[in-house]
Amino acid sequence: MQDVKEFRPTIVAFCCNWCSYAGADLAGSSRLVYPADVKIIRVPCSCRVNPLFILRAFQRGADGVIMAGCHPGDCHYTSGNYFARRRMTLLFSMLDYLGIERERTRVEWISAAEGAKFAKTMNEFVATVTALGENKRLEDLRCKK
Amino acid sequence: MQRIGVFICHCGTNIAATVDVKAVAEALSHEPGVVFSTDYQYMCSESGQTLMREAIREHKLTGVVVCSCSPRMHEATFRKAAEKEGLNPYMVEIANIREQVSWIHKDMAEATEKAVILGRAAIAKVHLNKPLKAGESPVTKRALVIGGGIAGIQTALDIAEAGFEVDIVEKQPTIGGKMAQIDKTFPTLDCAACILTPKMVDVAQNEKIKIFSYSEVESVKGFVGNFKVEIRKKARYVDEDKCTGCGLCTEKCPQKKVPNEFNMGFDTRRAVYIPFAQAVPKVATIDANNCTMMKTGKCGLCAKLCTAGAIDYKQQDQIVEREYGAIVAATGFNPLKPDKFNELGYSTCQDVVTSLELERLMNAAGPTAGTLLRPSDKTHPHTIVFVQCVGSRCDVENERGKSYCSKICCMYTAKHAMLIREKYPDTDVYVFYIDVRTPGKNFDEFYRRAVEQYGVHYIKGQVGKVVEENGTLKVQASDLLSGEQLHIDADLVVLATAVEPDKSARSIATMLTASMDTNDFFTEAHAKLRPVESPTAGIFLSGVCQGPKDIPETVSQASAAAAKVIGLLAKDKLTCNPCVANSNEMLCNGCSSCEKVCPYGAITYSDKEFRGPNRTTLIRRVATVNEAVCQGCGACTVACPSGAMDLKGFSNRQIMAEVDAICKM
Amino acid sequence: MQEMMKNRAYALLENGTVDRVLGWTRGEFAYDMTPAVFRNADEVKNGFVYNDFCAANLSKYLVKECRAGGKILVFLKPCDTYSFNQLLAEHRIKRDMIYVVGIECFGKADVEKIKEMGIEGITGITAKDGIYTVSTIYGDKAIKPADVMAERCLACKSKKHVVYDELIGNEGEVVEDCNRFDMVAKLEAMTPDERYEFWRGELSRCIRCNACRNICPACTCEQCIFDNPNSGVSQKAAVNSFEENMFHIIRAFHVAGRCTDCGECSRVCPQNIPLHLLNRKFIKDVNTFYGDYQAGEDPTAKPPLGKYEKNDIEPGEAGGAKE
Amino acid sequence: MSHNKNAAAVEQILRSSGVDVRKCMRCGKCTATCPAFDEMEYHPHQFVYMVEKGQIDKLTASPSIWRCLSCFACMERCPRQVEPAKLIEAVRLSVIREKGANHLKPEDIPAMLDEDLPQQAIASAFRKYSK
Repeated sequence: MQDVKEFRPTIVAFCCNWCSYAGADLAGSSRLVYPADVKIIRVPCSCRVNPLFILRAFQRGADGVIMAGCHPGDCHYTSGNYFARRRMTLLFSMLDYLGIERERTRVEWISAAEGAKFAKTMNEFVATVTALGENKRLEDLRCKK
Repeated sequence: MQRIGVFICHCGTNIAATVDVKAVAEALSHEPGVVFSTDYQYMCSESGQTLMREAIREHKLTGVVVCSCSPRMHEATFRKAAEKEGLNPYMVEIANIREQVSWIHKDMAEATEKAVILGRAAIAKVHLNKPLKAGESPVTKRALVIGGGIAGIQTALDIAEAGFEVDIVEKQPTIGGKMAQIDKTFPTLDCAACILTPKMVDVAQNEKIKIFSYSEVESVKGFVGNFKVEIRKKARYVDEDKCTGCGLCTEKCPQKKVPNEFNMGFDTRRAVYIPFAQAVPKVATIDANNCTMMKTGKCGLCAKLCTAGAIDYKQQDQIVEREYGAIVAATGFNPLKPDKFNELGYSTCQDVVTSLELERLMNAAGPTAGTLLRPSDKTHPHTIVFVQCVGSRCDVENERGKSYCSKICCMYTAKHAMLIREKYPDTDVYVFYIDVRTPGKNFDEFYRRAVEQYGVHYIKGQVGKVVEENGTLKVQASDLLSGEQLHIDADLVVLATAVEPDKSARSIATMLTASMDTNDFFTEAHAKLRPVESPTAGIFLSGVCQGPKDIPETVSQASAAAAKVIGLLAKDKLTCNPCVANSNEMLCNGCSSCEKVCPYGAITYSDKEFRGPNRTTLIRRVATVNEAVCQGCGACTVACPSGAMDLKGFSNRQIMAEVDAICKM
Repeated sequence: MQEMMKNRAYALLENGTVDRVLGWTRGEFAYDMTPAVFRNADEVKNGFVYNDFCAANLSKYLVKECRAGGKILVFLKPCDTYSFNQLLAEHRIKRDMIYVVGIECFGKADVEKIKEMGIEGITGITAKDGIYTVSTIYGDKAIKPADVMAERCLACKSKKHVVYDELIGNEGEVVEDCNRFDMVAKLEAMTPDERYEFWRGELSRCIRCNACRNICPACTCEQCIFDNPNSGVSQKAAVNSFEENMFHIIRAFHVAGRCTDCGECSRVCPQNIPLHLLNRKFIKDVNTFYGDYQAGEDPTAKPPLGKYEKNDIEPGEAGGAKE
Repeated sequence: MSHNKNAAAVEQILRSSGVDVRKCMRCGKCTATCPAFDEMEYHPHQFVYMVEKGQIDKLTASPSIWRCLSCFACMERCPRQVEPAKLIEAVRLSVIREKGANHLKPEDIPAMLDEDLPQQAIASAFRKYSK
């Protein structure tokens, strides 16, 4: 188990290719620092994010999962993020209902121009999840080495 | 099992300074399936690509992972290189260790660890990658230009010149845009109308160009090469085909008191009007809000006068559906209304005007026939103060203005100052500036002429207060170089107001699914390398809608956009994105959940025969994806409960493999 | 009631309207009424049973029956008709292959409740004049139906059929104040820790027998992702705490906006896990966030996850439960 | 600014004022606006510039800090949200605090009152002359 070492969370960020992933690129090219705990997975659109992926991440030991997409109305595919918004609203509400800390999940709309927002969001989210500590309620212990 | 090659790019020192590239190559070489792992200074260079190609050949690689910059940068480069070596391009994946690692992390150990994890995730994905083949879709050989200002005009003319059809949609009754309102142009001082109106006529006469004036884009469907656009032709109550533009109605209409927007409200027009003499199309428009006939049903004078019988009070808005292969946004700008700057007195003093208003006050076709007179008492102003950067270069938190430099104000103010001093040598002209910005061919020379030849007083400082006292504008300003506070009695104050994108741009961007920045300027696909394209395929940008620009720049960008459009329309077929949805018919329930979330109508259903148990056959309703129409968003894959619908290149298993690789600690 | 139904079945088989009948028959135990297909009048005569223990929702069986061809008579209780409509909306069944006879329902008995009363060794149950007579190997016992009515029937949302070709008995009304969300609201009012403990207590009993999924009229996938070795999430058994959580969350999500709240999942759960509380949470959230929606009420309505509003609530704003 | 010998004083002023002097684009609108211009040795834009340059001693010695009316016109008009008035106030406070005493006490007020004096001026005076 964890020793006295400072707790560093594992955070999975699903970013849509057109806005948020580009926002992350902009954060990078602007040299805006955010913790290395965040690992980005590129998806074509926020509507590609299956609740299964989010649960899978938690099951495999993620401490927080964030989904970032284009601002509502700006979806590259017109409506993808609207559907994603409904799905995530319901999923997160369910996780909350099961007693899983609400702060471990987050949805943020980040445009390609918002590198600063990307970095700020990730910094905040890492701080929040770090404060919550290790995710115990959602992980599958078999997958832990 | 795949045979995977891993290539770690140093990107000079961009990556190598923060990530221990050798350690990453070493760590990833032990991953399952990795048969080759190396690092190199510049993977995207010719020799880097050669290195990759040789490795593909020598090690019989079936998959490639490049740990380098963002896939948005060089994914295509590496995929092309792999393809040349006979490897399916979609067997190449990128781990972004520059934007997501080296540029944002400082600690080498931490950055290296993250780079390894991202590399592992990409390897895990490649294990599940399958060779993909791109389909093709046809191209509608017609372009739509939204906006009929100089940007839209130039783009349309260039596209038409190449032999393709172009439609211009302009919301005003005439094309011409802002340039039509301008008096002279810098730095040559030729008359704007003299260079613009011939182009407008060219547009009108070009057989390939169709103008939808007084029209707006209502909806946009489809995708690159195959857009379907609904255009709302607003009722102008005049039959465009019948109206000869004789102008009789516009002279006789009894409703004379409508503020003339073309002259910035300095004079009036009739309820039926043609915005200006050289309007294209030269067709009258009835302004229903002011027309007595439309409001009360009594009058009808214009209909009686019109010998062509063009007046039609019962005309309705009309929706026209047209198909296009490419769309150009040329929605232009408006000057910021400076009414939030109370201290500058725009809302309270008639003689405080914006620069565009000054253009009309100086234009020979303007309300004063070109004689510069104060709006308040119609006298000659003798002392004129220009204020630069009104609403430009404000802090992002400042709600009164914009954070950007509007770029054109320094030059047009020099032009105004020069023209005034030329025409009225007895006038004192002061220009209060923060910086004078004149990068451009012959621009600084132009500004120096205003100072040296025309004696314009350029003062480094700003105006803090303008108040009117007995018809004089008391201007309080700072002169930073002399350390003085100046008090000038001025007759006219001209505000160089910021440019801002036209209000309609936001909703048009939404329809086009083109992205915008926080200032509502359209975002380009790449700030340096693809400046006239939107990230959305098939959408191009022309003029100020992309960022502040002067006329020469607008025209060059307009032609550049046209060149891009021509390049697209010249193709008979487009290669589609092969990362599209596909339905596994064995798993499909035919429940229609996917169809409901598809924005493109790419999913259809049919009854198909399947083999049932015990040699029976059964008929099931299953989904089929039209791969030419599908754009690969993946909405359907999540709507599908059975997992029958999956996305090529971003499959459920691929994404879960990435998740697993990232979470495996 | 049973006789009226049998008579209609005879008549419809006789005149060729249908070629078989989907109803219930006696299973292993006296209280175990199980769905069955009857191919002729004789089978109906000998096997067809209808009583207060015929709880099973027959809609789902029509998916298979529709593939067999011919035309089938089905008896549907009011709540079953919602499932029927939902299956129609999803093209899982064919309306013209089915003859629906709606049957009046006063609520079904839950044999577990009888057992809880300490009644054991049940050999038969008869109903007469509003009293159940339970025969056991220890003698007969009389009980009141109201005392043993199934939980889901106590919170019945509608006694009105949303679809039928003909009706036996009287048509009921939609129950406006059915209080079916009371328990969900109670859970929402708890602290996250309390909720976590509650659900851990419930879901940890799951043995992944898949009964809930197999009975669910919304779970009619050709192959469930949890059974598909290619899906990457197929699981053979629950090994620890999150396995079953994930299964139940995903199952609830897959039926979100489609679940008609028929309650079959909880009825068949051998571990008595209140699975319907997961589905009801989604139904309640959908109603709260996106406006009232009852799956199966109108087969032409767009499901809540298949549409959107531009000003939908943001995931972060959806309070749902107390912090 | 660490190389500056007045680094500590600058740091103190920046911290107590909350002003980011680097945001200034030297447009001079603050000074153009300042109604006390003629009274002041150093003007609002110079405060910003001089704090950035570390010339705190000149500012604390200048009568300018007592002449500023605290009318906040410079703050209101600044396009870059630099807020010179806050900076001037911070310099002023650093002087008052050093001397350890208020320059204006409530009991002094009645003697100074005059009919035309706006109440705002009294509030402003306290702001200027008291800790």
